Amino acid sequence: METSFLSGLALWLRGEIYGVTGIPVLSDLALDVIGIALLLGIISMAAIVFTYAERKVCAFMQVRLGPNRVGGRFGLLQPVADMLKLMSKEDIMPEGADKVLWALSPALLFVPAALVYAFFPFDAGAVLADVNVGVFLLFAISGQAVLPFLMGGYASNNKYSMVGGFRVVSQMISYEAPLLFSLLGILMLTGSMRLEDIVEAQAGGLWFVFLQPLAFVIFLISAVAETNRTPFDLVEGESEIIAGPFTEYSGMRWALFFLAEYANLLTAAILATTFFLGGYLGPDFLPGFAWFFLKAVLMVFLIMWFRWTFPRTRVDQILSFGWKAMLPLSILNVFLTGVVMCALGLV
Amino acid sequence: MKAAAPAKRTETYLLNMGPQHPSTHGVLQVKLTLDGERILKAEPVLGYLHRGIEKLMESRTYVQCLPYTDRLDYISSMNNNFGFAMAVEELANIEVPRRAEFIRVIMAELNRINSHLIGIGTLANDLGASTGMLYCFRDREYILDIFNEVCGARQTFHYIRIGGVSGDFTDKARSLTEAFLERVPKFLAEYDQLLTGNEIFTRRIVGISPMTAQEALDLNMTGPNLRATGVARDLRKLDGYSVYGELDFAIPVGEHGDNWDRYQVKLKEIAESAKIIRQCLDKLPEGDIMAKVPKVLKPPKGEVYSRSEGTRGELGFYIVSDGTTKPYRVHIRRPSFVNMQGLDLMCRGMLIGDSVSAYSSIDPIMGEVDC
Amino acid sequence: MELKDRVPESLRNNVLIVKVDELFRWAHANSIWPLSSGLACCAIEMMSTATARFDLSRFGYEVFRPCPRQADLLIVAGTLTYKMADPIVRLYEEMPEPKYVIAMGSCAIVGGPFADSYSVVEGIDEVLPVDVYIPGCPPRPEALIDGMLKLREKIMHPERVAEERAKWAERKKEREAKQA
Amino acid sequence: MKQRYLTAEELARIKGEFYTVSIDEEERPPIYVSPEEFLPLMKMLKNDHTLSFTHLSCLTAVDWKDTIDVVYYLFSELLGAYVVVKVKTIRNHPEIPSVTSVFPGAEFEEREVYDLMGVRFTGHPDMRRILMPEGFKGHPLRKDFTYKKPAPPKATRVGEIEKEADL
Repeated sequence: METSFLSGLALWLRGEIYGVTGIPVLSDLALDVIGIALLLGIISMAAIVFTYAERKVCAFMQVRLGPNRVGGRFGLLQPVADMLKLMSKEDIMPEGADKVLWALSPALLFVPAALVYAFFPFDAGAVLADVNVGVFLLFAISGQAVLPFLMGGYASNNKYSMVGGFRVVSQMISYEAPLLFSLLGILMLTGSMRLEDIVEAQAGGLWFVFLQPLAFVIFLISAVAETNRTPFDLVEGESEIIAGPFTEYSGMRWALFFLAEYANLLTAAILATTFFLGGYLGPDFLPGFAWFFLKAVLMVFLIMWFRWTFPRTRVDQILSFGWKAMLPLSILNVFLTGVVMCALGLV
Repeated sequence: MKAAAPAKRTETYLLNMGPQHPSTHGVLQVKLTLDGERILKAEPVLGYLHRGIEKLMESRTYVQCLPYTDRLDYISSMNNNFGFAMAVEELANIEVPRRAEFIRVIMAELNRINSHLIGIGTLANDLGASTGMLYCFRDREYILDIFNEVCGARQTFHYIRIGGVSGDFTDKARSLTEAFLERVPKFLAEYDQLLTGNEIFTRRIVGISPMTAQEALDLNMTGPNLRATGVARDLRKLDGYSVYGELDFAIPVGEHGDNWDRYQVKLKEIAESAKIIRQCLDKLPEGDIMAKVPKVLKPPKGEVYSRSEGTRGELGFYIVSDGTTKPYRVHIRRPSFVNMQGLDLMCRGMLIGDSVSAYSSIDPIMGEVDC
Repeated sequence: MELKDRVPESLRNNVLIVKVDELFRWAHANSIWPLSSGLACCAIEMMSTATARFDLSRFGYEVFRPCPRQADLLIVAGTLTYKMADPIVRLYEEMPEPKYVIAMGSCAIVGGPFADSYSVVEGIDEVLPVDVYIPGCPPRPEALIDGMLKLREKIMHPERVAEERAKWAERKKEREAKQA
Repeated sequence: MKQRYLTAEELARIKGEFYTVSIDEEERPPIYVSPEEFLPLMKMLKNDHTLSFTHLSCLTAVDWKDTIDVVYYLFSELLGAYVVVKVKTIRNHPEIPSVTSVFPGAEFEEREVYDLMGVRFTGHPDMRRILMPEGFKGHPLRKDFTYKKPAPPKATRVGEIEKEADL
């Protein structure tokens, strides 16, 4: 494995800690803790940066200026103020709520959203949990995100929340299938489920977005649907069902939903980067992780662009589109990939 | 698209939308009876903004009544002023100077564009495209600039008075209007790009909440909601009141009476209104802007029903005079109020997501509905 | 409720606690999310305030939340009728503390031109505790922005409000002394 | 602008068919009809091929202190003219047949007249108040309506010092 800046840093740290403690297990453990802390840092930073970015991008699309008073000319402290405010708001629990489920929901939503970050190769060798069935595990974990929405929607004892909960289940389950099928072609091409192998397979500039353009489009649409963003933001369709499952949540609990939403957004962008855009690969003048984040941020911008341009689809449209268009197309993509691979004698 | 009745027996439930709901345009409350997401019945509950304007007018003089009309349908105040002023003029036999008539038509048509822009913007916003709304509001500001120039207000103008208009149509207002007219085709093209040409937007409104011409006529509906069903009834043409008889314009009609047609009719009416304004600017004569109206206005005994084409349909003022300075009874036929009867028909068999587009395509203004 | 009021007496004037309070006050003042609820005419001006020309988002106040649970500010934009009074009280009570109310427009302040009507509440301060009054019929968007900045000042510097109140009380006493 | 109303001949024809009809000679001649003959008259005005008053323009009521008149303005695109139909009702117990069977679109306006003026429409599918809250006493548009505003509900602010009451 070639070394990169991040993995080199990790190696050096491991050596230092080993030098101090002298126990190999402890140094591994310490490194894991540092890694987890870093990832959580990235997630919460992502939420802060993306709320700011979203407001600026939105303002840009809507011929406005966006925040520019709080914290200097560019309003850089705006998300900090929002965060602090949400932390100190009153915590209201509705009277008729199912208290345990209600309180668990935001936390449970955040866990899978954060857990999947363990599998991402931010740079060559810089993976927290380097497992050889990475893709499989990743989707197994992120699939759990459906339940907390339903829990929150059910437990709130509010009809809007309930409708939102129903919507989220039908929508996320429908789009899980095309999402996975769209990646099958890539797995066939690389022959590995390890994410780093997938990235390495794209070395030499032949990114999978060029080999699998159809899969990329399907993946992008499904990923937007999975993250519940416009045009598929039926879950919290503001003008229809107020805030969907989150209608009754206030203050920090709601902020956790918010955090999970932006963590999922970054996840979607990172997945697109890893699978289709060559991950951390790029010309040498920038380190690998810089390329990685650059591509991810570009993807995030693209998804935000969708949000501020498209209207919202309707619930029956989104489902029929998922099952009748996305799924057959993604299976066709798998089939075509197989045929081409056979013809080229790659199997 | 109406689905067949579900084979399994399911329980219906009641969803209460409003009076505070982001897409009910103010304080409309709608009780939706739902089967899953499908609407079985929609019952509008009105009155959350009932301010008793009709009663208040009975204790005001005719001149004092006029500002209340501003606050009826608060995004087409000019048209309301126009309607009330016409009613009182008919009652008191006041002849309005020609220049004032033209200025009135210019203002009423500008306000129609303004109101339709808000209608389109809120439709876009309710469908989730908030950028569309922001664009509509951006273009609306240029109309408000003109109003600001002629009367100094942005919303409740009180500009069209009994007997004429309160201030002259200045050269600056004229140049602003001309600049705005040049913008009209540009922003219409922009909406075509952003909304009309958008596949998702199209699919959300084509074929949704359809209504036949007969149904609309039975429900007494008027205005763009009626014209979308294919009935070319426009009081500006039919009655030819004020100077509309001398102007050349078309009545855009729809075909299926669905949300798409209502949206298209509004877009086309913007273009037609721009045409009317252009003609009025060309024909605008010199002269007085105010007729000789007695300081104390005492119309003769009698009653009058005078109607005009408001932005939402037939806006009628029924005034009974007992010969004193105050009207004995004023009744306002509010188009939004009558059009609200169509809501149940429009929502039936649709999904929750369609109900919001039905609200915004019917385009009620609660100040007018509740009066 | 500030931290200062929760800690023991001896810690009240501790520099750290005062600073933490100040920080949270700053956060509250700079991140006021209004509830997107309009009653009447003024609601249109409220919407205009958020749009391109006036751009409320410059101050970070453009996040109009549809749900009272996540909102900080109730802008009562329009005429309040008796029928609407119950829902508006409920909306207010659904909002989490700290929460603020702006009375926008003359209808919300005293009932405006409809004050003598049978169905209109004469001023929302009969119903809700109001923080800032914005006169006008309807107020221009600039006035709403100014009102929100006034609210910001009020949150950031509660002591100024107290000073102002003390001055008013003094003046009132003087007036009464003169009359007597 | 002046609208056309029905001419004397046209009115005379209507008068020939309904014996309770009386017509005032005014600029806008109103047809007064008794509640019994009201519905047949409206049906005839709407369905007669030479009249075809298909559009119910305005429906309201006027309180004349001794009686309450319910006023209908019908418009015919065929003739380009209005007809004014009025029904006098007893003030203490105003009740007339509902016109919703002829003009379904009159539903809300009849409810409004009931709400604000207190005229009951028999045969109306849903005779409830529409603008005023349920349980409201009285009918505001009547001339003798007096009303004392009740105290509105009050929300209190928790956790903050109450404002000094004297300011």
